Amino acid sequence: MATMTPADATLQVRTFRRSPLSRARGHVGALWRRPLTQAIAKAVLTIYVTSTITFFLIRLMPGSPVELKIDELMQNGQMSYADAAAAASGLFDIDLNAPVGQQYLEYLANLARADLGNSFLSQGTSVTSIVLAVLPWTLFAVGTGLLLSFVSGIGLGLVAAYRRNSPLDHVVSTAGSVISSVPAYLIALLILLIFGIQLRWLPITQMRGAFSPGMTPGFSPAFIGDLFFHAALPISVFFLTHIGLWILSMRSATLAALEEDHVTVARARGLSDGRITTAYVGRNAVLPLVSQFAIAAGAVVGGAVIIEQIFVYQGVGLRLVKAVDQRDYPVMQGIILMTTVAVIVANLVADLLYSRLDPRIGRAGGASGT
Amino acid sequence: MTTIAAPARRELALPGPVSAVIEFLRVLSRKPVGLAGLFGVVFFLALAYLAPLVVPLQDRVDVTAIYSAPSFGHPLGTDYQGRDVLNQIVYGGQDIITTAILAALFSTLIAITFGAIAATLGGRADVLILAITDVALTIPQLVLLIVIAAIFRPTSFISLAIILALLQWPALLRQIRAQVLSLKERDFVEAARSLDLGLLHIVFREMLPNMRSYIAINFIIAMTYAIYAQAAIMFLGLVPLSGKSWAIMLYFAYNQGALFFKDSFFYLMGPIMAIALFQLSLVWLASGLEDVFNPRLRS
Amino acid sequence: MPILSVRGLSIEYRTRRGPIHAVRDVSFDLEQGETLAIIGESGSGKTTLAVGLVRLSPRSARITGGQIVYDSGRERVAVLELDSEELRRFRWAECAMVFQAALSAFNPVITIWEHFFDTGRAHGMHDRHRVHDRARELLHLVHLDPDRILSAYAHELSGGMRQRVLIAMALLLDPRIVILDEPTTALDILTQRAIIDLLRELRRKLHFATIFISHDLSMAAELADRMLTMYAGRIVERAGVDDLFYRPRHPYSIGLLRAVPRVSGALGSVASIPGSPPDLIRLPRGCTYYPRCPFHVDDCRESDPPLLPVDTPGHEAACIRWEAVAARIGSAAKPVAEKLA
Amino acid sequence: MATLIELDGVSRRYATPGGTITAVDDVSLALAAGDALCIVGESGCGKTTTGRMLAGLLRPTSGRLFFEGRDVWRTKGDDLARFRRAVQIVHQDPYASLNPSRTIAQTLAAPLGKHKKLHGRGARAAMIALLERVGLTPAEDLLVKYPHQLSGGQRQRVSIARALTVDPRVIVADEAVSMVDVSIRISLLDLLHSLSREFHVATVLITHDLAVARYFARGGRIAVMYLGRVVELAETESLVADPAHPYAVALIAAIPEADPTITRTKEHVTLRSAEVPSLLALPSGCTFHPRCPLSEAGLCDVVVPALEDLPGGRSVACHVAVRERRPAAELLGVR
Repeated sequence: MATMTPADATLQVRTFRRSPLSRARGHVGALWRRPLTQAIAKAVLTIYVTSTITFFLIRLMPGSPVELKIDELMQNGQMSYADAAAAASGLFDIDLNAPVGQQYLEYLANLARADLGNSFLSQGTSVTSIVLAVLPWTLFAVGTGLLLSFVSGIGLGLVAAYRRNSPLDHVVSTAGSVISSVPAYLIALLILLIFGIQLRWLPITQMRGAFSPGMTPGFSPAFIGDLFFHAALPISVFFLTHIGLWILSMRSATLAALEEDHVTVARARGLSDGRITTAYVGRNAVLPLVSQFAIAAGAVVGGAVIIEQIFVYQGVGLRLVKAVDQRDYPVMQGIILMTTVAVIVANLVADLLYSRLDPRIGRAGGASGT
Repeated sequence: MTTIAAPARRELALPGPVSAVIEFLRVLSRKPVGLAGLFGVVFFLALAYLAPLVVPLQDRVDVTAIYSAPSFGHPLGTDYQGRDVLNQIVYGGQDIITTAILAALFSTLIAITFGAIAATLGGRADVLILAITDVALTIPQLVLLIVIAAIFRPTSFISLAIILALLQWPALLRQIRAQVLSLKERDFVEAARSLDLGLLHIVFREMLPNMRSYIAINFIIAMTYAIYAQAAIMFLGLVPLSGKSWAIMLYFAYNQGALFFKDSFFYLMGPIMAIALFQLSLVWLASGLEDVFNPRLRS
Repeated sequence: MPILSVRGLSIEYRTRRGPIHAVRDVSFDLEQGETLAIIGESGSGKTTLAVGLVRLSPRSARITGGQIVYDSGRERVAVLELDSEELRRFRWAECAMVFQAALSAFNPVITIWEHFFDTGRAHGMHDRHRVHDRARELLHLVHLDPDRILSAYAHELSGGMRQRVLIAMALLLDPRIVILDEPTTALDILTQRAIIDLLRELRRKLHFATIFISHDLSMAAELADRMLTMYAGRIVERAGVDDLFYRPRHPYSIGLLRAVPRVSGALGSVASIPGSPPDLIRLPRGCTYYPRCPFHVDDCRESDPPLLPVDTPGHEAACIRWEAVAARIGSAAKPVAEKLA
Repeated sequence: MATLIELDGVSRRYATPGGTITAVDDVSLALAAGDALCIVGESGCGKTTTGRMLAGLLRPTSGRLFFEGRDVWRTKGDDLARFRRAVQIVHQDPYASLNPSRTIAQTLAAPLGKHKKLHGRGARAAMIALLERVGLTPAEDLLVKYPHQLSGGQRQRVSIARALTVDPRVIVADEAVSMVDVSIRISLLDLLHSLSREFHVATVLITHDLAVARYFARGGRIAVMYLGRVVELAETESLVADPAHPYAVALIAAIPEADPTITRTKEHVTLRSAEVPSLLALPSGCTFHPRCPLSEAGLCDVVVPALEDLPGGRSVACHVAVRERRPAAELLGVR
């Protein structure tokens, strides 16, 4: 139809979908529409795509990594080209002369066994073990900072919304917007500059690393205290850079929640202000922030790279920069993949939590008619 | 346009765009944060694009004036080679801002094109575009950017802008798609279809004008992401460092060990404040715009 | 002795352009067990008035004058002077409210049972079993299945069910006054009928007094004992239900009555009210209905008339031309639209 | 009179997460030029879907739409475009039906320019004439305004003026007065009504309010819908005074009237069930049978009643009413 607008086309597509097949498709559809199934399918797809991207990224790079490695070995190790070539291809664990399709399949097969190959530099060390050795520290710092900022930001946002247009609200909201607009690494630099160098309040060199040399890892109070001492600076930065986001989001979510009719009805029912604030306003306002929390977690894992670099904190970020400096491609690949998985897990948890917290999700009633 | 001899009576006898700008400033002036943001953005744009035309470049090394504190001659102090920091700030804005604008432009174009396609076509195209977007949203973007930058080492600001744009379109695409979807269902769009006004009219006259403000705000937000990300990879030294940019200043200030000289405080503060204040201006301008375009506040 | 007595109540909204005079100098009494209907177009101030009675007005609203006295049977309470804790205890226990949008009246993330228990607990009923038994009893009374309802969330119920639940909850603490704000507007006709019949039945059994806010005249015709017509924030007519429908004396009441066609009987002369309501920020001098009024004379521009007693007992209209109106309408028990045909 | 537009046995089904919903089931309606028809029913009865199919905005899952004898969904190109313009819709929500970023002049100028090649002075004169036609004066002042500067009633009039820019033959008004103030509803209904009288535009008003339907469709017809089907179609006065289908009887008896004596003495029909069945699980046979006091086991719960003609120009879809040849009100004992 010549004059059919795209909207008509949509209608038509929907109409034609009503084939005899649709009943059978309906069951698959019902399963597919289950939130958990969908989330898991999405997670698998994401991991697959991420690994594919990284696989081809490295093969698309100008100048093959093997050639680079051969050059390097020839220069540094005084090897002959043949020796260097042999050593280099051994490092890659995959035959770079094989057709790309075959390499790709092997890569995926290894991936399915959680085998990400070996590091270029520390021979025999698997990428998985390298990433797993640093990931917990990042997750610890990021998680703690984010959680603290979430809890305090929500409190402050709630108070600011309740006292809207008061001096307190103006101070809190402005501070929130200032601090969340400044890039995290600049805040980290400012902390170092002001409190570490100029005022010398912080023993910044001692605070480096994930824990002090000579400490025995374990659940002793001393060790845990030491952990927090070393993670204090990254945690503060993650805290500072996110608290603004939570203040502003919670403030507007609370303002919206306060406008809801059911809050007025709750007041008419004579409920106490405390009960209304917690069960009718606060709770409903926090709900949408839960999924925002997961997205923030994803962004912060990425942002952690520079923060760790600045504070010399032994996490994924520091390791990534090291791998980049050394052109250790398998490690780079592994870190992208593992951080993606971390984000996916955070998303999954948030989705599940959200559908548990909000009865409207997952328990949806019948669809309405006309 | 086929509109008749433009609305006969208007309060101001000024051409449309001028009175629109005046109206815009009038509404924005009720929102101090937005106005401050606008001034900040205008100031930095002038600093980056106009000031270099007036101020001569001073990159003479002066070993006698390393890390000097702000003075009349050097209002923001000097660097590790005794060069004037203010002068570097003036010359270091253009590249970083141009890259940010280009990146925002590219990502907005991608988001509008594919977001609108997904929303108007629906069906498989929608499912596919949405799936790609979801995946792209999940990968930690800065990590991927670092790896891409390390592998490709973009040298021109255009290639850097393209890489940045390729990473930051997904969030905007989702929003554009949602907007178009809701606009598509609006009664006035249906009326336009009924009146047989044609697809071009519907898209450019009915839908887009209602998304202008939205796109403008998101363009500004996209710029802040682009500045954040490019300064990050430059700070890590992943981009071949040539030319002048606040981010490259930051890299040198940090990596010349300046951090451990107490005197270098002002040298580091220069680029830090330039980036931070520009970011803040952008965010405030965006939040001001949000209020301006909110019909509730337009009486 | 009226159970609720309102004197000279005025409520304003603050806006950038100036105060909106939403309710102006409103006085009325509500007798024990009676149903008082307040009718008017949107913007007439009827909802502001209803919400103001329990001091639930939004932040931008301010009560600028008047008093509200509630007679609990033991003591007389000045509602506007209650402190926040006294006010909290007054709400719902003495004066409950059934709102228009029953879906949004419930917190979507907690169950109906929690709504009942929260309400009970706020008024000293801490015994779960007692609240539970009472809730079940009330849900039976509104013809709902308690087992199904109490564990449900609001979005799982139909519009009619939600409205019944809200009515049941309004009765939890045996209030002496129930304010109904457009209780059936969003409902289908058959559901509406069931709610009307339910309200009538409950009122007979429980003897509470009702203030009924509606723009729907037929609902008022069904339920009201007495009626108030509001226009531009003021009460312009006060009459028994038959007097208002058959013998209105204010031209605005006539306008409203003519604007509603009927399904049964003759259509009569149906017509809209010309013009639009005045700007509540810049009120004109004189009678606010003057520009739309077919009966107006020059004197109407002089001052806004007070409520004047008219030819039928217990009936007042704020119109200096009420006699001319009476001459045109007469006193027969026939709808206005038919009389004007 | 010759049929102008006709729905012939149209149905519309939707796939939803819970299963397939039949919003409209085998509905046939025909209008001649100048006809006034009201489609009445409760929420979920399919009246809006029917109206949208009539306006060609929604393609029926099955059945056909004829305009001037042509099957609309088989026409292409210019013919389809001509049909689109010939049928215009007036929406329910006056705040959503006009583009907030376009002035009234811009809104009206686009169709005038595109379809009538009117520009500049000519377009301006045409716009002023249209606005005056729909009762908006002074029209010059309105042209430069944006929708948010108008009242709900004014916007609805502008919507009607916009529909008139393309000289429609059919106007479908979907709950067009339910969101405007009571005091001005009648004048809007009068305006719509006058279009069918003066310009022979066929007008269809979709409403849940029988009183509004009765007023608008005086001299025309009313179709009562229940759960996707037309259960009764009759001339307005005979339907209102003497409904034949048990559902129509119950509906009319239930309506509160703005007359205390009548409304308090009206006899109501007690239905067998207050629950409206879910569209996902429609009852077998006559969809009204689980609630209908006249329902006969073995007949009403098995056989779907067809819309059959009764004397007096009415059609009813009810086994019992058609067999007894008496209005259901008598059978139900409400009089």
